[in-house]
Formats: sequence, structure tokens, C-alpha cells
Amino acid sequence: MSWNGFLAFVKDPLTEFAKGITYRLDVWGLSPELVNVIVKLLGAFVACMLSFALVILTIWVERKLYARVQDRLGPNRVGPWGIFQTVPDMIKIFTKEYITPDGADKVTYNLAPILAVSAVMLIWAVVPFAPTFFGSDINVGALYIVAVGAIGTLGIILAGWSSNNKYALLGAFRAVAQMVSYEVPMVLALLVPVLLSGTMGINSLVKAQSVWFILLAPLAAFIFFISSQAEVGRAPFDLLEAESEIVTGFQVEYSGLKFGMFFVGEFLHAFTISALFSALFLGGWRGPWAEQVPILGLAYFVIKTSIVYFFVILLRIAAPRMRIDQMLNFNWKFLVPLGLLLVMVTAVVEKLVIHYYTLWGLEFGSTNYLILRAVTHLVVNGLICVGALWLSQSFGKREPPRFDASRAVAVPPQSSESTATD
Amino acid sequence: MVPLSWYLIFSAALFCIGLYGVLARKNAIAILLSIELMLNAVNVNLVAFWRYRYSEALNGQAFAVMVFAVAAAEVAVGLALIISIYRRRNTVVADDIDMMKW
Amino acid sequence: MTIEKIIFLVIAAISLGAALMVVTSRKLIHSALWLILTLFGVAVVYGILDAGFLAVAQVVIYIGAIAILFIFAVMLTRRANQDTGSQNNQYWWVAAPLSALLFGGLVWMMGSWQGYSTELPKLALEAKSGMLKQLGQLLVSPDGYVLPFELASVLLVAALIGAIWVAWDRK
Amino acid sequence: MATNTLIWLLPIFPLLAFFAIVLFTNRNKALSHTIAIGAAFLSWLGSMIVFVRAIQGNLPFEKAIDWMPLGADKTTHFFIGVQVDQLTAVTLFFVAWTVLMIFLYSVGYHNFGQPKGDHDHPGLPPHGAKVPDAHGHVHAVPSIEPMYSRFFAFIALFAFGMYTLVVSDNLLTLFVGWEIMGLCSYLLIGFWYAKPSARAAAIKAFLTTRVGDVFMLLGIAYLYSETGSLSYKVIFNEHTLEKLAEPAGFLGMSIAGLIGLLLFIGTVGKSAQWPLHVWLPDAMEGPTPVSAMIHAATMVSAGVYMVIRMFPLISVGWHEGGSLTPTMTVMAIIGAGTALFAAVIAVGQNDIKRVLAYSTISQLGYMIAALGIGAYVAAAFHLVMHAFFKALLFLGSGSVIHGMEHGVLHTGDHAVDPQNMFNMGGLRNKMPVTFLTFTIGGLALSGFPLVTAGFWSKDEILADAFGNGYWLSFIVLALAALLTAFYTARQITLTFLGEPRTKEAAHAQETKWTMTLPLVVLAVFAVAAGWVGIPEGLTGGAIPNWFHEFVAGTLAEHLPVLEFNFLPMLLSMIIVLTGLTLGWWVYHGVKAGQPDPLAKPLGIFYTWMKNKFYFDELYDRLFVRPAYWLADTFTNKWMDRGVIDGTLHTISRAAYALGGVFRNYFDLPVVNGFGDMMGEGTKSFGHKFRAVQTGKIQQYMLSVLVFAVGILFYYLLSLLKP
Repeated sequence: MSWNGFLAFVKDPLTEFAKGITYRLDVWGLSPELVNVIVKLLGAFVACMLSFALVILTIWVERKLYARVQDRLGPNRVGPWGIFQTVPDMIKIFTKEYITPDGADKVTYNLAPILAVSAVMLIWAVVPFAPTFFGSDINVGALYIVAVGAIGTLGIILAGWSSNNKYALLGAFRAVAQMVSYEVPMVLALLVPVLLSGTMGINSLVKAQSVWFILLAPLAAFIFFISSQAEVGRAPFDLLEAESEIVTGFQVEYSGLKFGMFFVGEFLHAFTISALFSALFLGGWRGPWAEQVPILGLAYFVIKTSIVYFFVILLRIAAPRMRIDQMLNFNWKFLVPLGLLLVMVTAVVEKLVIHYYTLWGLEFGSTNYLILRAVTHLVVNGLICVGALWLSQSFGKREPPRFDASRAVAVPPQSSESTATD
Repeated sequence: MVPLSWYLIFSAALFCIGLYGVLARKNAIAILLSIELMLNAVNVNLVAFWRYRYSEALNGQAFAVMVFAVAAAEVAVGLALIISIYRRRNTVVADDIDMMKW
Repeated sequence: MTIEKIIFLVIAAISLGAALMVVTSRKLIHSALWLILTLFGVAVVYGILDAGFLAVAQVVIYIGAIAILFIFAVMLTRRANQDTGSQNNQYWWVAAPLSALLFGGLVWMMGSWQGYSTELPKLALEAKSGMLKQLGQLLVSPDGYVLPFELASVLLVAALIGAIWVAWDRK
Repeated sequence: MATNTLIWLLPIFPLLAFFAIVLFTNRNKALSHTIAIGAAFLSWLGSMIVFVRAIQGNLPFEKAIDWMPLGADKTTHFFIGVQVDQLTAVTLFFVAWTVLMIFLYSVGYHNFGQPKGDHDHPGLPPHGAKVPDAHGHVHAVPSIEPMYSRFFAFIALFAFGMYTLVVSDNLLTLFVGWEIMGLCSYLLIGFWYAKPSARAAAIKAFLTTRVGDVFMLLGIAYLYSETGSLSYKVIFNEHTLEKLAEPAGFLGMSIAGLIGLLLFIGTVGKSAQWPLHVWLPDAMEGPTPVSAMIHAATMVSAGVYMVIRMFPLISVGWHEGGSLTPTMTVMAIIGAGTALFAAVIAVGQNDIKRVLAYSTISQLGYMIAALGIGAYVAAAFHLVMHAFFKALLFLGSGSVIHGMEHGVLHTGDHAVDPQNMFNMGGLRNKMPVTFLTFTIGGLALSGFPLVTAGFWSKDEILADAFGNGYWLSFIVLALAALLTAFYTARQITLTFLGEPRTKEAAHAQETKWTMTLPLVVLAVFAVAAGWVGIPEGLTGGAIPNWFHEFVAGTLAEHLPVLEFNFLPMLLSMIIVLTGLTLGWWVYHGVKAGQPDPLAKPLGIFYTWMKNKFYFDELYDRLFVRPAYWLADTFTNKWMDRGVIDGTLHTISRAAYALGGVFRNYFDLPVVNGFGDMMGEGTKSFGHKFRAVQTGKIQQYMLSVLVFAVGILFYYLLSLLKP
């Protein structure tokens, strides 16, 4: 292998690897489309495996962080800093007994966890890890994410329904209510980057972010973050598996690996969401020399994603669980209107920006143009934010106090008794 | 390449299956399901014809989008009706819902 | 027999089978699930037909919304639909041959039609993003479908309100 | 603002005020009169601006829009528009001033700010209210007019009509304004519609003026059919007038003459000339501001204005110093006659307002006569001056009446007529301002030499008559002048001089500023306005006769100022002074309850005077009764009930019988039988076949599908056939 070849490999190992395999298969004389299919399949396989491996790590990270925040040590026995703690857990889960409750709907009961995990996996198909390494840049990537989310919903509701159990069903209902309703603001928030970049393909979206979209559309990022948390169904939106009320909801009847799959699905989903967030709003793999050296792009992407993920975990640790009505109100009365407003305003502002700034001699795409555009969007977002806060402050319904605050907790003893004793 | 007629036959079959469902199923919800099948058959037709004969303009897809909207609306209202009927008469069997006869 | 054909045949077979299950399966929830499978198949067919947007939209709308609605409805009306016993009414024996007849008739009609293009026309716009853009513009351009589009939106709103009103438990 | 635009705006403000008040602010009295007066003020402002610009020259301002397409081709249009020439300018001047003043005056007159009456109700004049003061004494104070806002709405509309009429540049819009004013006069004279007399007066005024208007409309139509246009520009250019000059073949009059005569009859109705003068005195039933409005500012002036405006048409075929055309002769005769005749009647009246009413008639007669003898400028001059001092006089009389009513309220003796001059006397101490202004007005009316406006204008008319040698009219007008002076003196003497003849007069009280301010303003005009028209001959050209120069510019051919002659002026001075002194001398010593000193010497003639020469009774016999008879006995009893109803009844009976036959022998057996059969058939059919409607939707769909498939296969098989 020549030096240049080596350099190229270092720069972009995955592509080179794919090239190599393609070459091999061609040598074996397979039809090119078949080869294409095989290579894609391989890529998908690798991605899935990677994600599973990732989950092992993320679980540890999460537990560790949990422990630290709650002033505990957390896993610290297996391996350095207990980093392999997850492995025995896995083994435990694998070896557990599969229990299928009576009157359960076998097929769906077994189908549900698969759907739950595969839904998350499918998202990875459009996540661009590096300029050259992504499953596919289909032109409806953003929409695709939503669609796949729908499948996840399906899995959960099936789980709830099939495991003939009222708590499970309740959990499923809640889950569906939550997910279906939080899909709306998520889609709206997704639309904003789409508007700004003029494409739906995630990779092209990343390419378009010469300025990170979080600067152009912080509110959209905020909405996306919140609603994606709800999609994942973690705290503070974890009332579809509220242990304290409906005993871990839809998955109450699951055991062993099936339960584990839900578990994995959730963790992986959380991580995926952070990946998507970084791709949509933090400029994905963008960074110095990312185009020339794709491996750098991968690095950037991983770094950004992990930062976001860190915040996700912190949120989960910090925030208390919401009530279902609070959650739905927050969605329909705050996020959705705000999202709609954002979409419209962003569209208008972007149009005006393109029209006038080019009119004023800034040539399209130049640095000044980008800076001005970013500033404009930022200002508009700030205005909207202030307006929204003011509105919610002035018109939002106050929660009536759950208990009578005026009532004294401890009643002082009556002095009359003392007089009675004499 | 897949010939157009295959798509047409496919959609025709889908349509007829849906039709059978609409005519033969007892449960109103099942009827709605079958109607969805029929709508999909129509969509397949639209898209296939668009692809094979009018691929320069996207009218076929536009029509399909319209059909999506109609389907969504239809399902929403239909299910709402079924549920309210279920509340009042505690049945979802299409044949039991005949208060309007005579 | 190219790969495309194979894929299509497989998908078609799956969808039709699923469709049959939809209209025949005893448990309503199963028919709903089968329906989802059928819709998935149709989505894939769209994909084969280069209508990627429609494919995804199919998944979003049908599977993400409509199917979920169905499952909900099934759950809500669970008490009433006894999943045991025949799910067909008393005319199914009329309906079945009739549908078959119609299918035959349709096939016959297709056979009698001479409009089949012998080869798949190259897609005028190879850039798929371009297609999406064009579709969007077609939907909202005044000389395109803006009126039906708006009407559809009105229809949806009306359906939303109507559904709420109809299904509202006034008690 | 461009003058043309401004002119368009002038009528608009009052109209808007009218609608605003009627539609919105009806409940709020203060707002209503604010709106009305504001509108009047705006129009006044505009008029003043227009007037000033007019004085600065470059007249006429005109602006017309093509309003209505005519004929088959849509190219020719009927133009309507505005036009301001010298005549319009001066008219605008006095209209604006008097209207504004009257509006302001109405506020006080209708007791704005007073409490609501105890037993007032709409349609009656306010009876006053009893309010206890701090010490618990109950005082009777005047109460506010119940329909206050309504009044302002009406006079606003009135003003709109006048402004429209004045600024319009064609006869049609002029006629529109004319008719609007007719309506308003009806509404306002009958403002206290609960009083039968007011109702009667309103109807009388409306119908009488209508008689004139019909002829006027005829004239307009004739004019239009002759010239094909109604706008002054077109009518008054030379060759149109030449075309109109040819004989119409009617009493040897020219077409123009005939048209002029018809239009003039309109004026006779509007400006209450004999024989259509009867409505005007009764018009006193309305509130006094209305009287002022009708007699000074708008309505009657409108009549004269129209004739003056039409003078070029009327005077076709007449040249300065030439012989009069028939039309002008008629005008001269009627004018002079009316002047004298009305003056005579005025002498016999005791009601302070009626005297003024008749004096109005007679003064209008002056103008008409002046026009009749071709004294164009003099007529216009007198029109303006008369507007000022007559408005002043009416408002003054209103003020007097108000004071008297105050007295009436004080004594509580409602039997006393507060308008009867014999109940007054000595008011000069009670109401000084009114006294002074009224006196000034009266002197102006009688034409007190050298200071007052009336002198100059009237003198110009007399001088014209004299100078052109129309002796008859000169003598008649001179007599009228004498009488005018006489009854003016009589009025002033009876009202203000001497001692109070009644307790009410003793307790009369000066009215508040909203009423006195207009009096003062108008008094100023009543004196000063005349100085713009002093004949140059008198001052030897020191003061140019500005008015003559200005107004004469209206006409195409320039009217020469006829050479000055001292004789008529001296004559009129003598006449006036004689009349005044005579009047004072006769009436200064009248005691309470004493009859009119003239009654005995004049005898039967006095009763005739007092009863206005029985014209009302005459018309009652001649027209009213026959009309009633025609309506009631003939039309109603005989034609309608007898003939028409009779016919109808017979027909109906026949039809009824026929119907019975049809019913019994055709309808019941055949038609109903058929119908029932059909109905029953359908019903039984339905009974048999309703089993089909099972309410099972899938069955329906199934049947539909069966047919659908059938059709499909039919189609396919038809394809098979070669």
C-alpha cells in the first residue's frame, strides 16, 4: 500500500474500507447493483453493532453521572471505574427467563420490543457521522426521522396492548398521547433548519450550516430538544413508564432480553436524539479541515453529540416528572403555537434577508452576508422569545396550590388544659 | 424494469380486497380499515401512472397528497362517529346501526 | 428478471397477503397490524416508483397517525367487538365473488387497453431534491394545486373539529 | 386647498352633521349641537375663504364632473358641478354668516343647559320646569327642547340644501337643493307636530310651495328640451340665448320668456309672492330660528337667488332702458303688488313674528320688482342686506318672545300670548341688547337714511325704478316703503317703548349670550354691510360702489351704473322718516288692553288688513274644500266605493259562484280523486317496498356494486363486439 494510499486511508478509513470491499466483490464478479446492496448492508450492520456497543458505554456513563449527581460512587467494581459494569448486567438479562403473560397476544407481544429498537436503529440510517460516512442522504431525511419515530410509537402501543394488563395499557395510552402530540412541535422545529438550508437531507443540512443553526434558530433548537426528550420518554417526560404510578407502564410485563431491548432502545434513542440535535443545530461534523480529513469530522461529530448527550442526562437527573395534563398543556398551548410562529416568521425573515441583503450589495453566501443573516435571525428569535415569555407570564393559568398553605402544620397546645389541671 | 401493468394489477387487487372488506366485514372499524386499503390502491394507481406516463410534471404525486389528506380526515371523522355510536348503543357492528330505516 | 422485479413481486405479495389478512383476520387488532404491513408495502412501492416523498409521507401519515388511530379505536371499543365468532356479516358470500368478478373485470379492461409504455421513462429530474422542491411549488403555486391544497387544509381542520365534537362525551 | 375642492366641500359638512346626528349622536344633546355648529362653522370658514379668493378675482371658479351618460352613445354626459361667480360669492357670504349665527342662536333658543320639562313631551314646545333652589323655593324655569338633537339635524340638512343650491352650477342640482329645503321647511315648520296649527302650517307650506315647484320643474324640463343642458355656462352663452330668443308662440312670449315665467312661478311659491304668499305667515308656527332660517338665510332668499341667477334668461330681448319683456312685466307687477299688499297686511298684525313675516314678503316683493324692472344689482344687493337685517329681526323677535316666555313662566299665567305685541312694551330696560339690535334691524328694514344697509339697497331699487321711468312701480314701492317704515316703528314702539302692559312684560328678562351674540354680529352687518353699495354719485366717487362693480361682473354685458339722481334718495328719506315718526306717534301711548288705534279710523279696511284680506279663507273655498270634496265625496265615495268596488264585488260574486261550480263538479271528483289516488298508490307502493330499506349500509353498497359491475361488464362486452 503506497504512502498516499495510507494517507488516504488514515484520512477516511471507512470510505477506503468500503472501496476495498467493493473492489473485492467486483473481482468475484458480482453484478454492481448487488455489490452496492451488499456494501450498504455491511454499512448498516456496522452501524447497528456500533450503536449497541455505544449503548453499553452510555449506560455506564449515565449511571456514573447519576451517582455523581446524587453524591454516590456508582458502579466502581467491574473494570476501571466500573466501566464494564454493564457487561454482567447484560449477561444477567440474557440469562433471565422469558415470561409471556396469559391472554397476551403472542405475536405482537414479541414484535413490540423489536419495533422499539429497530425504530431507533432506522434513524441512524440518515445520521451523517462524517462528510463521507452516512447511511444515505435521502432528500426527505427530516421527514424520515419523524416517520421512524412513528414506528417507535407503534412498538410501544403494541407492547402495552399485547401484554394483557391494564397498567401496561394505561402506560401505552399515555405513551401514545405523549408521542403523537410531541411529534407536532418536533416536526415544526425540524422545519426551521429545513427552511434555513432549503433541503431535507440531513447531510446536506449539515453541509449548509456554515453558521450553526443554533445561532440562527435557538428557539427551534430549544423546541426540538424538549420535544425530542418527550419522544424518547425520559425524565421529565417519563410518565409513560412512571414507576411510581403505573409500574413502568407499557413494559411491565416484559422480562429478560425483551425488556432489555426496550431499555436499549430508550438509551440508544436518547443518544440518537443528541446526535440528531448536533447534526441539525450544531453543524454535525463541521469543523476545521473536516472536508479534507473526514476522520476529523467524525471526531467533531462525536464530541458535539456527547456534549449534547451530557445535557440530556443532566436534564433527566435534575428534572422532576410532569403530570400528564401539564405535559399536554405545555405541548399544545406553548410549544405548538410557538413552533408555528417560528416556522412562519423564519420563512418570512429568511426570504427578506435573501432579498434585501443581496439587494444591498452583500453577495450571497459571503461572510458578511452570513454574519448579518445570523444576527438578524438571532434578533428575531430573541424578540419572539421575549414575546412568548411575556404572553405566558400574563395569560398563562396559574396552578392552584395543591394544599392550603395558610394552615399551620403544628398546632400549639391549648393553655386551657394547664388551667384545668389545677 | 417493472412494467406498468403489474402496478395496475397490484392496485386493482388491493382495491378489490378492500372492497370485499368493506362489504363483508361486520365491524365498522374493519370497514374503515378496508376503505383505507381502497384509498391506497387508488394512490398506487395515481403514482404508477404518473411515473410511467406523465413523469415530467408531478400532478400524480400532488393528487396522491390530496388523497392522503382526505384519508386522514375521513378516518378521523369515521372513528369519531364509531366511538360515539359505541358510547350510545354499545355496538360497533355496522348492521346494528340501522336506526334510520323506515 | 431483474432485482427490481423480484423486489416488487416480493413486496406486492407481502402487501396483498397482508391486505387479505386485514379483511379476514378474526382479531381486529391484528387486522390493524396487517393493515400497517400493507401500508408499509405500499410505501415501498412508492419508493420503487421514485416517489420517495410519498413513501415517507405514507409512513408518517398512515402508520404514524391513521394506524395509531385505528388501534386506539379498537382499544376503546374493545368490549363490544367480540373477537370470537365470525367477523363477516351474512352477505360475505355475495361480496367475495362480486369482488373477484370486479377484479377480473378490471384486469380484463387493462388487458384491453393499449397504452403501456414499453420502457420506463427516464425521470426528467434526476435530482430527487429537485423533485421535492417541484412538488412543493406545484402544491402552492397558483397555477398548480394551491386551491385544492388549501381546501384540503380546510377539510382537515373541519374534520378535526368535527371529530372532537362528535366523539365528545357530553356527560 | 384648491378652491374648487373647497367649494365641493361646502355643502358636505352640514350633510355629514345631519347623518351623524340622526344616526349616532341622537341621544347626546351637547354632542349633537356641537357637531351641527361645528359643521356650520366649517362651511362658514370655507365660504369665507372662497369669498376672499373670489374678491381677489379670477372668477368664476367652476368644476364639473360628468355624472350621467346620456343617450345611446355614452360619450355625452350630464354634467353636475359647482360654480362660484360674483353673485354666488356674495350669496355665500350672507348665507354662511346667517346660517352660522342661527345655529348658534338655536342653542340658546332651545334652552340648552336647562332641566328637562316636568310635563314636556316630543312634538310640543317646552312648558318649563319647576326646580327648587337652595332655600326650597320652587322656581319655574324654561325647560330644554325635548327633540333638541332632531332640531339640529334638520337645520343642518336645511343648510346643506341651501349650500347645494348656492354653489351648484346647473339648474338640476339647484332644484335638488331647492326641494331639500322644501322638505326641511315642512319638517321644521311642523317641528312641534303635536300642535294642530303647526301640522296645518307645515302641510300648507309644503303644498303651496309645491304648486310653484311643479311649474319650475316644467320650466326646467322645457329649458332642457330646448338647450339640451342645464348648466349655466351652456345656457347663458350668447347663441343659446339667441336661440331661446325666438318666439314660443304663447302670448307672444319668447321661449326664454316662457321658461323664465315658469321658473319665476317657482320663485313665487318659494319666495311667497302673491298669490302663493299664504304659507309664509303660518310658517311662524315653527321655532323662531326656523323662521329666521326660512325668511332670511335660506329658503325665500333661495327663490330670489334663483330668479337673479336666471336673470340673463329672463331678460332675453331686453336692453338697459328698453321696453320690458312680458315676463319682466309680470315680475314687476307681481313684485310691486306684493310689496305694497304685504306691507298693508303687516300693519294690521299684532303677532310680532307675523309682522316680520309679512315684511319679508313685501321686501321680497321689492327684489322681484327690482328684477322686473331690470335692476339686477339692486335686487342682489337688497337680497343680501335683507338677509342680514331680517335674520337679525327674527332672532331679535325670538329673543323678545323668549324674554316674554320667561315672564310667563314667572307669573304662571299661560293664557298670555308671549308673541302678541300688545302684551309687551317697555322691554327696552328689560332686554337692552335685544332692544338695541332689534332697533338697528328695524331701522335697516325701514331703510333709515344714510347709516343703515336697508337704506342703500332699497334706495338703489327706488332709484332704478325712478331713473328708468317706471313710475307705477316707483310709486307703489315708495308707498310700500312708507308702510314699511310705519309698521316697523309700530313694532318697535309697541314692543320696547312705553311702559310694560302686562306683568309678563314687566318680568321679561334678557336672554343669554348664545342668543344675544348672533344679534350683535348681525346688527353690525345690518349697518355696515350697506356701505359696500353706496352710489358713487353721492360721494362723488370717493367711495367706489364696490358691490355694483363686483356683482355686475356676473352678467355677460356690463350693466351701466345709471347716473346718480338726488330726487329719489330725498324722496325715500322723506318717506322713511315720515313713516317712522307716524308709526311712533300713533302707537307711543298705547295703554294695556287698549285696541289698535288704527282700528277705529280705518274701520272695515282694518279688519280686512287684520284678516290678511281673507286670502286664506278664499283659498280654502277655492282649493282646499273642493280638494277635500273631490277626495272624499267624489273619489272615495262615488268612484272608489261605488264604481270600482261595485264592479269588483259583482265580478267577485260571479267568480265565487263559478268557483263553487268548478269545485263541486270538477275539483273534488276529478282532481282530488286523481290526487288521492296517486297518494294512496304511492303509499301502498311504499308499504310494499319499504322492506328493501333495511338500514344496513353494506346491503346498499352491495346492490350498488352489483350494478356497477354489471355496467363494467356491459362495457367490456361491448368492447368485444367488432
